[in-house]
Amino acid sequence: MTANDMTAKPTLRQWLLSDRPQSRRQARLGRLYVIWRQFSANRLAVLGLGIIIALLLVAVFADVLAPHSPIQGDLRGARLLPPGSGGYLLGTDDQGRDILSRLIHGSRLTLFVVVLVAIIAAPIGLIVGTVSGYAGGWVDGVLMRTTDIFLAFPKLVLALALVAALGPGIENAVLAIAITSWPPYARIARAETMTFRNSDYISAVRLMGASPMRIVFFHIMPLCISSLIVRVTLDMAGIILTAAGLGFLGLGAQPPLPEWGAMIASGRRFILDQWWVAGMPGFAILVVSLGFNLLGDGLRDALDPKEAGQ
Amino acid sequence: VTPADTLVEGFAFDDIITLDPGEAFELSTAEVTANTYSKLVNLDMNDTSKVVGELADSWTISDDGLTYTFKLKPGLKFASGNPITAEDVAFSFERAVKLDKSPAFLLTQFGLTGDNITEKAKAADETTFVLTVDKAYAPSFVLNVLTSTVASVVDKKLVMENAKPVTPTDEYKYDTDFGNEYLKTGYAGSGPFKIREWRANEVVVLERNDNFFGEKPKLARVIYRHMKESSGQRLALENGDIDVARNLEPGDLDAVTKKEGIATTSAPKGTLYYFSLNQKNEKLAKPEVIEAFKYLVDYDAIGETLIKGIGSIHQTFLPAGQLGALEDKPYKLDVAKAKELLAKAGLADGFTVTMDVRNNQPVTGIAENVQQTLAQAGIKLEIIPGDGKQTLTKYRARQHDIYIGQWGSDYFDPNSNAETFTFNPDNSDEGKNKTLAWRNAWDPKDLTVKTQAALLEKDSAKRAAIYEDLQKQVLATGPFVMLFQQIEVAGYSDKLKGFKLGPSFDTNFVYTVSKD
Amino acid sequence: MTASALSIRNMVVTFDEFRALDTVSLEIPVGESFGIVGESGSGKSTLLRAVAGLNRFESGSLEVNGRAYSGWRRDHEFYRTVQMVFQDPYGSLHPRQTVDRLLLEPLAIHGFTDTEVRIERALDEVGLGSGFRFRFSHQLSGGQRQRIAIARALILEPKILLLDEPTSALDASIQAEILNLLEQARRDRGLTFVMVSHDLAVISHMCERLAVMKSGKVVETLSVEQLRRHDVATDYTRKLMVASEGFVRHEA
Amino acid sequence: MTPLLTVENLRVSFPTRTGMVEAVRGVNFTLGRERLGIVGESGSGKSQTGRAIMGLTPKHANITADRLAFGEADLLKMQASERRRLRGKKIAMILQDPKYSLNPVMPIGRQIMETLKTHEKVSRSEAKARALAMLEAVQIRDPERVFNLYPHEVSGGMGQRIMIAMMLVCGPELLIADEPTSALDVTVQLEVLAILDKLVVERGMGLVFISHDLRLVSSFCDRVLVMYAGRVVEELAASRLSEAQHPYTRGLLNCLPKIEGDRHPLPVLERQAEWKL
Amino acid sequence: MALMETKIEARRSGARASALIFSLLRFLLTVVTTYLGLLAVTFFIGRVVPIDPALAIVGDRAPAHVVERVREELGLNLPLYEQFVIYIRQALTGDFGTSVLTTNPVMTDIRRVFPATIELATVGTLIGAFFGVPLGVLAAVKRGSFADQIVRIIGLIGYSVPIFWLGLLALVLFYAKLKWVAYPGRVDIVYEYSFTPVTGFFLLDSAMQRQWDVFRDVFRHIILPGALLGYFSLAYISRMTRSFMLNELSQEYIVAARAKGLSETRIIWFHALRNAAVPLITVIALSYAGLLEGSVLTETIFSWPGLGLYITNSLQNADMNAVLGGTIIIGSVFIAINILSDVLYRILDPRTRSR
Ligand SMILES: Nc1ncnc2c1ncn2[C@@H]1O[C@H](COP(=O)(O)OP(=O)(O)OP(=O)(O)O)[C@@H](O)[C@H]1O
Ligand SMILES: Nc1ncnc2c1ncn2[C@@H]1O[C@H](COP(=O)(O)OP(=O)(O)OP(=O)(O)O)[C@@H](O)[C@H]1O
Ligand SMILES: [Mg+2]
Ligand SMILES: [Mg+2]
Repeated sequence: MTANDMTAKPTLRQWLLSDRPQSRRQARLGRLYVIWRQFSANRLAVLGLGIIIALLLVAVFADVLAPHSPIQGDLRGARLLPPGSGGYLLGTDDQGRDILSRLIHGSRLTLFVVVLVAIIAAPIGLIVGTVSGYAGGWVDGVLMRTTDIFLAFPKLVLALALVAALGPGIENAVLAIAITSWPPYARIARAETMTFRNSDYISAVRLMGASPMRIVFFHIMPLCISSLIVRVTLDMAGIILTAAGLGFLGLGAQPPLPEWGAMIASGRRFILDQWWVAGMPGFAILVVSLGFNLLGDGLRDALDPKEAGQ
Repeated sequence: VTPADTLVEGFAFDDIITLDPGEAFELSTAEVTANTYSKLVNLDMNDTSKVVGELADSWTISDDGLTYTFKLKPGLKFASGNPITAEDVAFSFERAVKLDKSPAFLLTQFGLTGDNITEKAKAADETTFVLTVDKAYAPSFVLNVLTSTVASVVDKKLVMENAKPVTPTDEYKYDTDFGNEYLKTGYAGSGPFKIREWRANEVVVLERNDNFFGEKPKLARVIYRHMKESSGQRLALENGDIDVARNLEPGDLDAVTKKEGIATTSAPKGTLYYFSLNQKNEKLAKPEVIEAFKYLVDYDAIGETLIKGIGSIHQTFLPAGQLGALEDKPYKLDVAKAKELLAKAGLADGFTVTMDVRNNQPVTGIAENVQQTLAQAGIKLEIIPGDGKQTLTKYRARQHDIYIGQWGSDYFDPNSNAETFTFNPDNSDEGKNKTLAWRNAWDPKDLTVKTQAALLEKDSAKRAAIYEDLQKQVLATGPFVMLFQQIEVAGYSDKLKGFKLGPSFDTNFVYTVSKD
Repeated sequence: MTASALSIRNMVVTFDEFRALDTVSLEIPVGESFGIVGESGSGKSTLLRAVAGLNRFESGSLEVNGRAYSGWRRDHEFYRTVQMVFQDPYGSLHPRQTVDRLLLEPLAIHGFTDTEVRIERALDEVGLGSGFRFRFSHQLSGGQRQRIAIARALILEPKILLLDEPTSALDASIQAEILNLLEQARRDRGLTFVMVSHDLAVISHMCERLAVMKSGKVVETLSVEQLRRHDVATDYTRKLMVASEGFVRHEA
Repeated sequence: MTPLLTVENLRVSFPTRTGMVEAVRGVNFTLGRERLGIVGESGSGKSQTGRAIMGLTPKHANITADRLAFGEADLLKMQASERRRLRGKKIAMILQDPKYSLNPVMPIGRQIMETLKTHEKVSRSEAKARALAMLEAVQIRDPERVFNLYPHEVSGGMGQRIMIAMMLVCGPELLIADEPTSALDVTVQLEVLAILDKLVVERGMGLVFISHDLRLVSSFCDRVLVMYAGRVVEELAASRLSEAQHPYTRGLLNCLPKIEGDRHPLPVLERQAEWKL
Repeated sequence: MALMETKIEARRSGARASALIFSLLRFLLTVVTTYLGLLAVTFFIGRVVPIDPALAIVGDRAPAHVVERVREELGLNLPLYEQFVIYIRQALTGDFGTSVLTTNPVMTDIRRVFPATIELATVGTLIGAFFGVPLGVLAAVKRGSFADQIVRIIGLIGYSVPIFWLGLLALVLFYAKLKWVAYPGRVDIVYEYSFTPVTGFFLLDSAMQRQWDVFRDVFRHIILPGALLGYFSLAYISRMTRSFMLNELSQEYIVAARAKGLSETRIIWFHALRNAAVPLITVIALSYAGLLEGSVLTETIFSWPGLGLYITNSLQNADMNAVLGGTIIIGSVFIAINILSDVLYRILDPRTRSR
């Protein structure tokens, strides 16, 4: 078994790193492996990945992990207990609820928000940006004007106004954040598309008779995707913070949902004497967004060799 | 550190939208107006069931109970230096009624209209003002209403100098704005202080009125600094950056109480917190359900924590201190009983309802706690947070399920609350009187009539009895779950002398304060 | 006279008022290898790109095998007839696609079904075994990349090949290999070449006739024999010829 | 007389993910006041040799040599600051592409003056005068105007002349030119070479001329080094190019098409593994 | 040769004149469409918000008929497109209506509160740039080193921490516990009436009037929120600086500069940074614009009477005129800053000057 491992390992590595792959699969895996090697050489990035994986696990197993109910508290008996006392590891909040359990369940909301925003905003931005960059002319004009309008808006204020219009709630917060966060993606995708648009390899594809749709979707988008992934990952932190900001202003998730930003907002009143009520969720936000940032940073280095240098 | 001749209060006054006493109807404005304008009469600070003269030296009421004649004190002056005459008083009434802004109904309920006001409220001579009402109301009711800020006397000369001409329309038949625009931010009064400046959500600055007819305030200046957060007020108070913190929450109140150099004071206010069940919702309309909700609030726990020090549990619709107010507290958290009632209503498995909650404390905290106790009986409560205007818009349109909020008496008379909780002559969507009963689509049936009857009852004891009855009925069957009565608290630097909170916002006087 | 593979008359291309091509006319018969030389910026690439539909030409006419085209609209028939190889082998291959994918694309666009066979054959033809099939372009040397680019151009079996300085980015030794490969392909398939280069030697090696361009104009068209005989009409061509001889020291 | 430059067993290697890459593997040569050409295919280590002499090799690379001396001074042993003082003053280098080798946001004149001011104590006006004179020396017609232009405002040929002016303004004794003309048009190429040639002759500099164009090098230089895979495989006088011995050099000469020639197909170079040894 | 050069010159100057007019027109078009879009979106939001604007004017406790009358006065019963036309017409003349909250014209309010925000954002950006640029340069030069990692972590934390949370903690620490800084607002109440601001930028005003005690007090007020915003802008600026510097340091002209014998210091701080400054200007401008907006949360926490607080307050009071006016102003400032950074870019980068 071990002997087998010893011999299998180097060959697998060699197989992956081979200069002359023998199949599509090998080529693709090899490329991923190279990226992974780049990525994993960066200890901070791996730490980020670890945080995100931990977040995922916590979210999945929240029911098992949480020691108490995140919603039912003991107003009379366990209000504002400091960390560690009464079997509450991170203390309790003003409703007498276990903060740890709320944080654990809140991870689901955090994931819900970032994933949803990412799958709404990123594709919109990608399509708008690549189409506008490739088509040029009036299409570009119209799309970019629209993008500019959204960019010219103060993001948080627009989100606030939108939530005010749609009614508070986590779904609407997601929608508002998504609506305000696609323009930068469109800008990035467009800028990248512009640099590729006149390159010889795109000219070559055009010369094969590929339709503009085909060029945009099969040849340009894959090129934009890696920087988009990086940007989205880095933005996840910003999304978490915006969602928390909306929660903080009372426009995000509704009580009793244990949304971290809302938890800070309600804990803010006790910041002077019961620091943990606002402190713990703030710390959770910090850790998770740091995780996303580290991950994105590492991905950028791994995916974009120019950033990383040699 | 605050200056020696200046009182600095940290105060959340984001509700101020105008300073015109004929227009303003907000709690914070009431305090500002009360300190800067004078009225004919005022509540007796020592016994709030009595009314004493302020500008009025004395008054008489005709035998038919329709005519009130006020005699002004001699030699009164406005801050501007103009003399105060009965003419000014009549003008103040006239403009309030003609402007017809939010608080105007307080006067128009006596039958005053834009067409008859010059007849019904007029100066008999230099110092005699005569007011004629349309029915023989209980005098205590009329006089109580006249202590509200809408009856503040403004400086006619100054106001009319600054009035703007307007084009009359169907809605507004007059060619002048009666200085409304000027008074929104300006001042034309005769109180102990004059208003120097108001910057919305920032600051209100009062300065000593040297023409004040009464005892002159000791401080030269009072600054209300807008601070929304309790913790911020506490910080600033502890650091000496403000002298008074006005919106302390229980935790911070506790903390400053223990702090050296800081004292606290409190006064019960006429504001009640309640949640109400919209009777348009079939489930909420069932009597058993209404009763069950009253058993599903953990009054004691809330009282000991969330509103500790800032409110006292109160289950009737009249705040303590008003005529006829009852102190009954029959309800306690009793999940078993509530379940039983729900089962009787055929809702043993529970149901889902929404509650509109404005996102401030302690309402949100209470809502969250109620959410938990309701859950124990199988009722799933979805909280819809919103800012004040938002929830209120919905509430006024009768689109809510449950609304949690507060009600403050418009004037210091039981009719104010009785009218809103038990008066609803037309329960259709087109109903004109949008009282709380109407907003919750509750038809109080004969209570409506009783409420009106109480208004004309001259005998205070009998009048009180009617109100007691009304309260009992609402307590038993009304769709209102009354929670607590507000106690206003303030933490203040013990360098202050004579700092006190009054029984209502228009009695939170600052002119008595001095500093070491 | 034999039929024209490519017939260009009075072609004009402008970029924001700058005339990159100024009434250029060329007639290239089927099967000929035609060279274009000229200094940098003289419009050589612009000419090829205008033919290929990558640049718009404002006026003039273009006929390919008798079919007329204008602007930058081209039909599928055109792409089956005309293909192009670019100057920079590093920039002409998609950085995220394997060789396999690169070669598959034209076949997929034109609906070929026997893709496996064709890809294998195309790789063989340019002297790269199937071992290169799943490499990414960064795993290839410059010469290998240019071979892939040629394979990609040939896989649709075009009749006319536009070559924009296909060897100028390569070493002399590799240049020879590529030139040989191109010659071979031309011979096997009877292709028509239009080849741009700034190296007269390369042109004379590869072509039968050539045009000399300067500032967007064709200043002279001549045959390779004339070039070898130094039988040139303009000073400019003469200057180019001198330059290609190498450095000559004028002893003071 | 000691030669201007002595290179003995120069080695440059780079650590990479797949191990050490030896870019230069034991290069030996000496240089007097002459024109030495280095040719070789891409990646054969020409540039790295030149950069190692200048001290411009990236930090993470390893450089060793038995001897790397400029006159008597040992370049490898001297302090970084001392070596810096040599650069631009005594030893200069011209890079391949003028478009990227000039600071895009700095006027040309200031870039030339900067070299002067770094190495000599000169007043502004004197520096300017010398810079203008230098521009004139590289046959720029309107030096006063060009002095204030930015790099993007001049053509490639002019840019390369400016590069030369910038590097020669301090009058170095040794000039390394790394493919100084391969980015230029053939016609312009010759003009630039003529200028370079004139300056070398007039100032008596030593010149290392790096190029991949064997024909150009042999017509321009006195002596030619042929590099292959990091080594010098052959050294010969330019005039005796046709007598080259090494099969690589011969192959290289052979595979070039000629205007007159009519060989189809062209002979190609078959690389032999033993050349790398 | 010379002929060619003059030709290039001629072509360039010919193109220049028409390009200038073209780009000017384009630019105007951009501004106008963006502005109209801004107005359309704000109008839409304003009408969709489920808050009765009439309520905002008359207050919570107004009787029904008063609300009804005000609705009509506001023109809320007109058809939507008519309202839109009126809205556009007013907005284009800079009239965003009257704020019901303050009873002042919205423009007057904004003119009063905006300097506070600008002052705060400016201090933040100055702090951010002052520390961020050198840190970024250091990280790029010592890339991969310990210092680089530290700078990276400082930056990443800046990106990750909720500003309202950090602000609260900072307030507790520096104001409540250490008493190093002042709070709340911009200036102590003591000076409120002895000090008359002229420009609205208190630091500037107090310095110009040589009221150094006021200056000190203003400084003590602004330093904490300013530093907080500064940290965020530092995070952004240092990262971007690093990446731009890495890019510049790998350019050939850097090799050429070394070949000239220049010292590393000069190469890094003069040549490379001067080039990196070109895109960096845009980054700093963007971060500045971001701070103008991002101050919403900071201003809330520090009771800073700026535009952010004004908008949040107005929003909570359904003062839609003020919200939309403020939004449009911030949007306009965004546009203006973008234009400004564009102009700066052109000034700094000679390559774009002749275009
Ligand atoms: N897309 C474009 N926009 C503006 N000008 C262009 C464009 N493409 C080419 N030009 C200009 O047109 C002229 C001719 O360019 P072209 O690329 O055809 O030259 P070339 O002869 O191929 O030169 P080289 O030998 O350098 O490749 C040049 O001056 C170039 O600047
Ligand atoms: N920073 C580096 N890291 C790793 N390897 C390098 C580095 N720089 C150069 N090399 C390697 O050193 C070898 C020699 O490079 P060099 O630049 O000297 O070649 P050259 O002869 O100048 O080629 P060209 O004609 O293309 O300029 C090459 O194989 C190259 O891959
Ligand atoms: Mg070209
Ligand atoms: Mg080289």
